[in-house]
Amino acid sequence: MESFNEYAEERKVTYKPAGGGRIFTNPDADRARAYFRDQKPRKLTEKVTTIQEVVNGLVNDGDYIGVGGFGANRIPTAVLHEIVRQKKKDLGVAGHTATHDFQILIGGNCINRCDIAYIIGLEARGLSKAARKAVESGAIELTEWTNAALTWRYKAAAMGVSFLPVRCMLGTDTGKRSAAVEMECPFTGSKYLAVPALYPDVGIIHVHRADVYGNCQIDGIMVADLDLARAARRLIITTERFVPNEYIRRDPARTVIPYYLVDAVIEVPFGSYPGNMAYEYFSDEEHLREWLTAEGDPESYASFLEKHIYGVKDFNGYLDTIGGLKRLQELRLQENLVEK
Amino acid sequence: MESFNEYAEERKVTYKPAGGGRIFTNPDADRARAYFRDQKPRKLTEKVTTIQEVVNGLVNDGDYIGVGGFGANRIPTAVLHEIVRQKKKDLGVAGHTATHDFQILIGGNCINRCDIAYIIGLEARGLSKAARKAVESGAIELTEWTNAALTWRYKAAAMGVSFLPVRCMLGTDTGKRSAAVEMECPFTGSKYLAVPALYPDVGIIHVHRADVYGNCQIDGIMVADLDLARAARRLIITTERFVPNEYIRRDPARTVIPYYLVDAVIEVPFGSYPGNMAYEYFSDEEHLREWLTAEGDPESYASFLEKHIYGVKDFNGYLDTIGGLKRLQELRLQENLVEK
Amino acid sequence: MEYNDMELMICLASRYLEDDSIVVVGTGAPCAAAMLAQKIYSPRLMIMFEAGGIGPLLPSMPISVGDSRTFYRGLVAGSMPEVMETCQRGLVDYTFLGGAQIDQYGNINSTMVGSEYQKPKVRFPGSGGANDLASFCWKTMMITPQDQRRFTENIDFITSPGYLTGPGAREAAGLPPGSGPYKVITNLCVIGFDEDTKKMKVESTHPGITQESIIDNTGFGLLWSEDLTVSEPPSEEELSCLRNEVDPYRYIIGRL
Amino acid sequence: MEYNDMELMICLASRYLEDDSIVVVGTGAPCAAAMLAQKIYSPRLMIMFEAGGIGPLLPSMPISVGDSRTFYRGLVAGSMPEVMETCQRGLVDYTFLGGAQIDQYGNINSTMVGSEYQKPKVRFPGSGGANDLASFCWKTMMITPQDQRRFTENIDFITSPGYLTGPGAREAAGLPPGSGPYKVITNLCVIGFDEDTKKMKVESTHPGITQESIIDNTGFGLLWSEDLTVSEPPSEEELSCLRNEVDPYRYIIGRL
Repeated sequence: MESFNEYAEERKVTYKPAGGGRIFTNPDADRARAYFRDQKPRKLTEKVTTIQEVVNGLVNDGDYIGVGGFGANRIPTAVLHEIVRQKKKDLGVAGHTATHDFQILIGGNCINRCDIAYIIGLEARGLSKAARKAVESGAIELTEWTNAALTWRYKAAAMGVSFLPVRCMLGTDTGKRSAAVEMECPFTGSKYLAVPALYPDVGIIHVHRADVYGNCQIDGIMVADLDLARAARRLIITTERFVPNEYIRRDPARTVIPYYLVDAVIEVPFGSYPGNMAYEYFSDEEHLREWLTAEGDPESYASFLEKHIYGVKDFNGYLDTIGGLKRLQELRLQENLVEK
Repeated sequence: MESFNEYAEERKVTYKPAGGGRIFTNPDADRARAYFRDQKPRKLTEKVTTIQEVVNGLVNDGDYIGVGGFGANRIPTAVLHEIVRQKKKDLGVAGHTATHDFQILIGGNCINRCDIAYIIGLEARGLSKAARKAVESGAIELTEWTNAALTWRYKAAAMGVSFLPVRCMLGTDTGKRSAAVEMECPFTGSKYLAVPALYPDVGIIHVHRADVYGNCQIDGIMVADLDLARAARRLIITTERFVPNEYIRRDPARTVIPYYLVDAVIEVPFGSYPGNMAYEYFSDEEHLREWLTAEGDPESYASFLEKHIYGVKDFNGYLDTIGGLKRLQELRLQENLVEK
Repeated sequence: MEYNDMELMICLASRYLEDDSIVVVGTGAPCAAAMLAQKIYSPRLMIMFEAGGIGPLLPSMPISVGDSRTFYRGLVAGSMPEVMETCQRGLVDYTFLGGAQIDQYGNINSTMVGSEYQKPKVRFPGSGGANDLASFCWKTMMITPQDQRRFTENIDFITSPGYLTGPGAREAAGLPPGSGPYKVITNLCVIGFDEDTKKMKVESTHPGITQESIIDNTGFGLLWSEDLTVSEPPSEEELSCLRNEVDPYRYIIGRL
Repeated sequence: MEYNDMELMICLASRYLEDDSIVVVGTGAPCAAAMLAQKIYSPRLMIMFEAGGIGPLLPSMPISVGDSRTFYRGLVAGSMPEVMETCQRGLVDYTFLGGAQIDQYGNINSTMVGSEYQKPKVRFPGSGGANDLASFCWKTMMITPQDQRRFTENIDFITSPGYLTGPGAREAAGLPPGSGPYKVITNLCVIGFDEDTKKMKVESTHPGITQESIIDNTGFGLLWSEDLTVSEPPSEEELSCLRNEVDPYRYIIGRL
């Protein structure tokens, strides 16, 4: 009978850095374990707070943050705006298709380092001049990755291991500007890149429904959020609406983020605005276009940010500046008239 | 600022077999890719067939099979009985908490090799004498693993890589009887065991609902089936009931196994009997007890198997031998009177 | 109040499960201990099952760690990788194991008895998730009857890691630092582990049990706590809850 | 019937997507090509988006590969790891990429122009999922305008792998054997890759386009197929479907 332990003898191999990029977060699984043991709130108690408090208490200057959703889809806008309003500095960011979320943080000059997969662009909407300028200036230290690599870096952390083997980035400059390490499979000898676990200091995720303990449901695609939620040292959840714990228990297969991963939960209706929230409201393409346009000129950019972020007290204040419930209902209709 | 590429220099390391077990399936990801490219049915066409045909056509003597569910919960009993009835020989089996499923295949003398995590036992119900005898006789070649290790071996295959690093089995005889390889993390230097990807020749999974193309929904826990479905070279689905494709499209977040993984789909109501099917029917503890008792004596064992498997034409015939719909309705009631 | 060995062990075990912690259990006595703890001491103890059930409102004793009761009105109906990864990530405080043999370092055998692996004298089911849980969870507990056969110097097969060969051995093997055996609860005594030697150390003897009988029923030398006490017997509250609410059909605790 | 460059490229691209195959696309022209293929040539072409949408009945052009249209009445609303792992596992036949520069081996730059990485002359968004898809999917296609600046001998940054330095280079780098660039569809011609050298080889020139003008718009030497033909222009059926059903608001195809 065939056997597949071809390489079952002890043998020497070489680990070789594929790239010269920096790893911004400690990939050590034991260090993360100790943190999770000591700091993760395993109490089934209410974790309801406010956006102001949570940003003040859980997001520190210099922290490395991971943002849920996909650029301008299911993003935790309220927390991002508050980070800008509270003038948080020197943040690191996981840039896996970071689009409008990245653009907001750039607006506040909050970022000094970034693991990149996709930044600057807003997909079909064009490019952010402000983000491009910030990145081209060299003010932001970059390590290059890919969407899959960043996803799997979260997954390594979520699995509780300090690395995973992957087959992307091989042979390219993307790999050379990453911090991956060339290695080979212990069984087949095939070449792999090892990517280091990514444990963000803070994960921020917007969901459709959560109970007051932080048990969360998400409708539609999950993007990379299941792994991000498990990888993050501290996890902030904003939710379209609170539901009773009884609602969660009615269909436990729908709980994608359990309470014991969650440090704080805040109800923020329309919380992904101006991003799309599946089954709830479409993205506000007009407002996003305005934002891109405003970036063309320093003065208009400053007054745009003043009007929508600095000059308002909170996220509800922001929603007022864009037309309030009337506009939001249009976006809800648009999401539901999708076949038109 | 702190950096974490401590080991970023090229360095020699040693891969050392942790155990002397055999790997029964080829972990090569490229070989699997070629198979999936050439053989996986990416056509969105009907894949409806019969249990007899599917076992005849897709299960060959010598194949390595992976069984979904968890021993006596959501197991594909109809396919397992048919394998016995068709006297398939020399099968390999992934024994991740294989209980009644293993017991059935032992009844037919179908197995000659097994990756073990948990076999022989039926959890709180006791031990299978027949299974124990078969294993103690040395007739079945064994490689030792754990539930997590087998789950992650499926996951490696599902991810498309030939190995994953894990932290179980270290320091134990379980590891020494496995086929894992000692290695270290390229970033932290921490010790890991590498486990090889497990691509079964055939995966067999029972689900709650599927359409005729093979898009599947499962209620309740998934056990290891999401990864098994993705790892299997050929995948057989049995389903409690067919639903229209339109039903699947109504809530795409519930599709846990997409059609392009599936080779054949057969409707088998009460298909997990005598196992538990969450929200549908409880396990038949009486029948399982009878089975265990029958194993105590060669004659009663033979006549038990004759009565329930060899002597009936198909799974519906089996259900008739245990009391038919009347008994099944009792089990449905029991599943729903759970608080009693 | 009278009680049997199983009731005694379950009641004692239940007292070690702190509130607001997470425990992964199997079926049988460990599950009974966790349910009892929830009802008396630790109402927010979170119970997980390795097949995927998380935080159920257990209506009755599961017969399988994968049956539908393990996620009945649960917080999550997850998967085996989900639970195992949660353990590997360091979020799970306690687990409970069983086994056929245990040594002084808390290493457990649930695989086989005999000297030849391919031809065992007796073959047991194997690790299942036991090795994983003993590797990943912070504190491993065990409920087991105590006798010379089970408590033996050289177990035939280390299925699940205790402290392996002693201090530093888990870490040297690559197992997560700070994890390991915590308590062994037997029909004779409660055993902890000595911080320096990582060997079993008796913490309390059960009412009516002499040190001699414990020594007689152990195949290796035991350490004895300087603060050796007599185990607090099951309270009336514990016993009545165990008998009436946790295991009314006496599946686990058997007849008196 | 008149048509513009974008319409031409989309129509040509749509013809290469075989029925009963799987394609991962982004927004824009590739998505339009896939939708057009579904409506005319390959009704069971399965479209996936890297953020998790699988097999939608696309009601209109998505504006993001993660917006709710990408899983509208879909077969699966999955996740990014689900899609990426399906690609890495070898189940995805086609992908479509864009980029700022491409070389003769089909290596693509979507990261930066300039010689100093930390101080780029122009910074682009980066790989996103492009490197992953070019690494994992069996056949990589590209839709791009053709000029000297884009089609260049030495691209400034290899974001996504084509055939790297030539025959055997992908395999030597560890990339999956048998995968790689398939077609490049430009406003001037359709380009394939020579089997022996893995260099670009023009397969058909578009109506009215001379070989000379193609050479003038390419920064490296091109191979020419022995069976060089003239590209079949968009049919009336293609154009009317593209204009009326796929992109009625002309977001992608623009004004004539």
